[in-house]
Amino acid sequence: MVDARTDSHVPALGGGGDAAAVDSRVRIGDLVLRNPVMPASGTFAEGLAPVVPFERLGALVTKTVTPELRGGNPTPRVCEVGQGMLNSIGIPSKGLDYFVAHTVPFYRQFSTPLVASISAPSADAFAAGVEKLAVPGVAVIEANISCPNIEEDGKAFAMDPRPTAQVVARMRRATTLPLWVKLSPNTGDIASVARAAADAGADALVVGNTILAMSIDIETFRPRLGNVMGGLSGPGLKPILVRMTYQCARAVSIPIIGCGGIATAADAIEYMLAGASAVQVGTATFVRPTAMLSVIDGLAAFCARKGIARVADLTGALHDTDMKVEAHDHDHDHMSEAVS
Amino acid sequence: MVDARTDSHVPALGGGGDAAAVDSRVRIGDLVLRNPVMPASGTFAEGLAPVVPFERLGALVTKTVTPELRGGNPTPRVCEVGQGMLNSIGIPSKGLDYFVAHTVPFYRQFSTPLVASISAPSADAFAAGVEKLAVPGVAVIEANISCPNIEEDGKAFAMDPRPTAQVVARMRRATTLPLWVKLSPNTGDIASVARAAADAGADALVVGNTILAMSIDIETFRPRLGNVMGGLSGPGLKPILVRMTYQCARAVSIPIIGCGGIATAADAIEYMLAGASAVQVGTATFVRPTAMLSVIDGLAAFCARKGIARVADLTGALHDTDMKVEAHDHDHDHMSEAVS
Amino acid sequence: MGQTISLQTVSPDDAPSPAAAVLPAPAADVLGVVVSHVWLNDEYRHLVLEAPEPAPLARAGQFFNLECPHTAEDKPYLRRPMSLYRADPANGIVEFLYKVTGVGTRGLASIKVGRTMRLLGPLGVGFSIDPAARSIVVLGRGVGLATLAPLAELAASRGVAVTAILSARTPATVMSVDRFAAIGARIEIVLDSDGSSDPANVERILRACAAEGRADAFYTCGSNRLMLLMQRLGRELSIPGEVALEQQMACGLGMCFCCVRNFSVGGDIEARRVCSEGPVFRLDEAMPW
Amino acid sequence: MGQTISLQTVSPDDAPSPAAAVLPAPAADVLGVVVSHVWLNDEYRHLVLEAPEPAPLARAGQFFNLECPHTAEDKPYLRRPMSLYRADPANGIVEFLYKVTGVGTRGLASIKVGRTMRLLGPLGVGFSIDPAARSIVVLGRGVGLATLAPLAELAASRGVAVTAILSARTPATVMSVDRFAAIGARIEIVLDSDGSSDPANVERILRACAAEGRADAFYTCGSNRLMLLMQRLGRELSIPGEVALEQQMACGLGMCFCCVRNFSVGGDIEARRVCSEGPVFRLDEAMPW
Ligand SMILES: Cc1cc2nc3c(=O)[nH]c(=O)nc-3n(C[C@H](O)[C@H](O)[C@H](O)COP(=O)(O)OP(=O)(O)OC[C@H]3O[C@@H](n4cnc5c(N)ncnc54)[C@H](O)[C@@H]3O)c2cc1C
Ligand SMILES: Cc1cc2nc3c(=O)[nH]c(=O)nc-3n(C[C@H](O)[C@H](O)[C@H](O)COP(=O)(O)OP(=O)(O)OC[C@H]3O[C@@H](n4cnc5c(N)ncnc54)[C@H](O)[C@@H]3O)c2cc1C
Ligand SMILES: Cc1cc2nc3c(=O)[nH]c(=O)nc-3n(C[C@H](O)[C@H](O)[C@H](O)COP(=O)(O)O)c2cc1C
Ligand SMILES: Cc1cc2nc3c(=O)[nH]c(=O)nc-3n(C[C@H](O)[C@H](O)[C@H](O)COP(=O)(O)O)c2cc1C
Ligand code: FES
Ligand code: FES
Repeated sequence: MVDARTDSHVPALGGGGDAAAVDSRVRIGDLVLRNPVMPASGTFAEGLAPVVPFERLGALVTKTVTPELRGGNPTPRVCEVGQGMLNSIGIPSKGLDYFVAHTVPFYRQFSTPLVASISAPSADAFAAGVEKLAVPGVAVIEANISCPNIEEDGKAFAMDPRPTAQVVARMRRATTLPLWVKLSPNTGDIASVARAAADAGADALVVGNTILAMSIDIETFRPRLGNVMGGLSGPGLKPILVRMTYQCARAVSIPIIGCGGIATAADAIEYMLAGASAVQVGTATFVRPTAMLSVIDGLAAFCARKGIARVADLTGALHDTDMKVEAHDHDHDHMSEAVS
Repeated sequence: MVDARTDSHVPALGGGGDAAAVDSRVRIGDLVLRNPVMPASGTFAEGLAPVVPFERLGALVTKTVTPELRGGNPTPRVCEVGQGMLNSIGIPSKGLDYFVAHTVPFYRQFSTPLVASISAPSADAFAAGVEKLAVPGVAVIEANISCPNIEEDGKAFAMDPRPTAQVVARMRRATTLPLWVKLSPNTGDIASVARAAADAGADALVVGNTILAMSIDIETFRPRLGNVMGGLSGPGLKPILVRMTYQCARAVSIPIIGCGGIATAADAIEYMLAGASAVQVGTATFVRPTAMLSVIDGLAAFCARKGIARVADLTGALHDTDMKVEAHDHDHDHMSEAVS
Repeated sequence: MGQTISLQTVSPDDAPSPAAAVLPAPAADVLGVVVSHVWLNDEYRHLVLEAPEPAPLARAGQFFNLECPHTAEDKPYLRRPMSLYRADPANGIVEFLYKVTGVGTRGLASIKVGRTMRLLGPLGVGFSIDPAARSIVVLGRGVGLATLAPLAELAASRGVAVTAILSARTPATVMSVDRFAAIGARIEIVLDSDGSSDPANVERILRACAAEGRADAFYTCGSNRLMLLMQRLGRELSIPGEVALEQQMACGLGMCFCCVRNFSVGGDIEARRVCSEGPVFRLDEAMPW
Repeated sequence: MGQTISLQTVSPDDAPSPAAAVLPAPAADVLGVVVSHVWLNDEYRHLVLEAPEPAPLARAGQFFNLECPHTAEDKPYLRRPMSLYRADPANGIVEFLYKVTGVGTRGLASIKVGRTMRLLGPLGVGFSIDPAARSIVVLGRGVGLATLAPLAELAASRGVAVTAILSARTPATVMSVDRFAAIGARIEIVLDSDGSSDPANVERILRACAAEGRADAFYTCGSNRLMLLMQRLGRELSIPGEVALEQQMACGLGMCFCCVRNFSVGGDIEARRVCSEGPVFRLDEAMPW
């Protein structure tokens, strides 16, 4: 039984070319990744090692760590909504000291660059945390700024350009490591937030995190998450976050890493055409633990079939400016059979 | 073949009660509707009359009309994305004069209250339009403020509290008709926008419009909509807009009309528990033209089974404050079989 | 435009009159039962449904919005529009002929005999035949021929002679020859495989029809190029015509404005909804797509 | 706690040692083929799969994360966790016994013999049996019995005697009696239908086991109340024990922290992941749910 959840239904993504000859490498600032595919923070950990060879991934991204010990949210922490899920994990964390002492060393056995995701309740705490992460084995810092800012009444940093600029600027001064900033879709103006992050010194943007959502059990009249609200992830995010990726890519000149509902190479290609230089796979790994491997292989196969030499050439290759012109250039009976 | 797209899979919504004895009426301000179910603007028109008896609906809502003639967006204007769709219709409009002369009279044959949806490029134009709608047959004005505000560089009114307050206040002075304000989910802080609209004199809020999204054809490298970006509608919106309904209901004391991905009575119940007094059904009507009728019947059947006398009692009936307490009160072996 | 036979003078029952275009069609969403569903070739399938009224009352050129089944691989969300291929009101039958192209039609292709499916219709404005017409020419390609077959039968039932020019890639993909043959149409098959589908050749055939007085009206469906050709000849030879158009749809009921196409009306460009103002439009006003 | 037989001294092959709890299990996502799939009663189904290694190497108390098929009505998105019911490494077989409760298990129930499905596992930390134990008591209810059946067999294979207290609503829903009988377990069936499942009665049986020296360790699964009862007696009588717990899951691999439960550890409350630190935990540390 073919399963629509993760198999690509794009007719024959591959075929008709030599996938091995395609150059899968992509560049994010000064860093060259062997391919553009990496896990999304919070959906990946040591436990995947027996199932997915970490050496095949473009990068490894840890669960967000906070400076201090944190407990996380009440259960249930997960519920299924159609073809997607809500989570309200919160950010349970053993703290940065534990992270540096135990988590980073585990990943040193792999040559794949490690991206350490960090969060904190204030710009100062973010900066202090970022300093602690300057240890061998950490290749990149990903700042998860979708978290509440205690200096702004608990509003998430990533909701507005100003707090985003402040926290990114503080982190920028605190580290020489590449600094990726992960944006939240829970904002009305992602392009302005993206510009603020880029201007404040981010090396790349991850677009983006989950969308705040809610589900109610109509039999019990109760929220289906212990925390009432939680983050929506999975396929339903894709059209929204492809749009945000597109808007951000037009707003800034630093690389964008697309994230949200990516399960297949076709999904990844959509993000790359919209302007992403790399992609993160989250919830799809829960549904098909080897999803990232299929995305990697599918990208190369697609490029081979299309005669595209480098996967990186997909980035921003969308034809979006010439729409109306070409609609008339083309003699395409696109609704029916063309007279040859 | 049962179809999961529109049939409810909540085990037996109805049964075990007399649905006919349930009072389906709901109150939105001074207006009493025979039931809480109405179409969403832009997904309903005269063409549905042969398929759905308009006298059975709670209200009728027109496609948004603009003061002036407008052409709408280039085609393709629609594309399917998973279990949902994108549209970039734009707001083609024959203008308010045509609307008052032709559309309103058509609906006068029905006793169901007519909600006239209006949009305009400035607060003044909104106010002038609202004045023109003070004609017999128009029971309510629904202001679609998700449109670009020419005085704010094309940013939609509904993105921020300030322009929302301005435009609503202007309209409020221009009409004595009930004024519903339809919010956009493309904002980071829907509760503040809701408060702004309520404080400026809205009689009810519709939560909400489509979410801006994008889809790319990876074979042609082109956007799948002629307008590049468009609005996402359908089931995928539900968890996001249920959350926004919940947030708005806690932020304001005027009624909320929930909208987004409602296809079944179960969906409508979720919105009502979250705080909605009524609901709008949009895209589901395309998939199943009689969807609104199933929602109406299903609501009554559900209340009958649950021993709830009035559908209106569902509004805000969510148990959300006592989560942790009850988790321990209950001796529920909820994961397995309970010892009786 | 100086048309000798005006489309404004057609009989009321099948006229695309302003009234018909504005008033909702008497459509209903009914449950049909599949009584036959066969492959005609690698790509085309013929679907026969038993369905309650008003479905079997559909007229040539009208269409239905079909709820396509989900399969493990394909989960079409919106309905898919399909032209009426044949309606048999006496036996409560409606038929469709479709090409399997994507998610929706693959889903449709999965439905088995005996299963039910929902169909919304009949929708839209069908073809009209001027009562003064004696002889018409229908020109179609691919599945477009499926749309023209019931028109040819309607014409024949009124004693109007039909010339059917059937264009296809290969002999295997010429649709409905039997239907056209059964009503005694003069049939011209033009193929890509032997070069006869070349527009120049089709033009030669059309001009011959006109010269022989067998072209009181033109009808076309299924190809942009053939539509343009027929439109040009229609204008030149003052032959009125109709074209059945397609556009992505959502509601099928004139509500959503997804399905607009531009038309050239007295020098102006006007957007019209294919589902409710069409899908059959005046040939002279159609624009290439 | 003064336990006479400590769970810290178990043999390494099945120990829930800190190492085992931290190191990833040797899981793989494999494709199994359904070789049998029958209804045991109105609610319970027994699924037998032929699957490549490491699946059939699973141990009692471990589980798999199953990709449940979609049907026209039910489209489960996430996987569903299911305990191992039986593993037969020699023949490459893994078996599950499950209750049809919702979207996922309805989807699972639709799979036909001969079809394939993906299963991720073996996952988590299974039961441990102290090498010094001679006689254990397993107490389960509902599908919880399915989780205990392979434990009873593991015990028997080591010469450990088993008393199995099987709780159910009615005689028809007592699971796996044959499995327990086959290894010569002393079987006590307690039912809601005759009142024998009353906690007071179960307590009497457990105390009798302890008094007769047949309770070197307690094991339970499937009921909060029975867990609390066994925990209380275990503390009172200094009998160590283990409990197999459940929690909503997403990844099954210890990555997402969806599946935490609280445990009482030396006076502190500690959250642990059921999927990777369990699903089998020390009975004395478990908390009611
Ligand atoms: C009035 C009308 C009558 C039609 N009659 C027939 C017929 O008799 N036989 C036949 O084979 N085809 C007919 N078509 C075309 C048919 O609707 C499309 O082939 C079909 O929708 C393709 O859907 P898909 O999901 O299989 O293909 P995809 O290409 O995967 O479709 C993707 C999306 O585009 C839309 N779409 C694609 N092509 C069309 C199209 N031509 N028209 C409208 N929407 C489209 C679909 O609705 C879908 O949302 C007709 C179209 C219209 C508008
Ligand atoms: C380690 C483990 C082993 C299990 N072993 C068995 C077994 O051998 N036999 C058996 O019948 N059941 C077992 N269960 C329970 C089984 O996983 C649930 O009954 C099943 O997930 C219900 O899914 P559903 O979609 O059919 O039901 P629904 O109630 O519709 O599920 C809704 C959601 O809740 C989650 N969920 C519901 N109940 C549970 C649960 N108890 N545990 C985890 N998630 C849940 C589902 O994943 C889903 O996301 C086990 C659970 C765990 C955690
Ligand atoms: C269970 C779960 C936990 C997550 N935890 C984090 C986290 O700790 N930090 C973070 O930046 N994002 C976190 N996310 C968000 C993901 O990294 C990702 O941005 C989001 O899920 C969208 O991608 P997807 O649709 O591919 O899952 C989490 C998501 C899920 C589902
Ligand atoms: C084709 C289409 C056209 C729409 N046009 C309008 C409109 O003119 N005015 C408006 O306020 N909302 C419009 N909407 C938004 C809907 O009213 C509704 O808010 C949205 O689709 C979410 O509901 P749904 O998921 O039930 O469709 C339109 C939606 C669709 C799909
Ligand atoms: S398809 Fe909705 S107006 Fe034509
Ligand atoms: S299910 Fe993901 S950590 Fe347990």
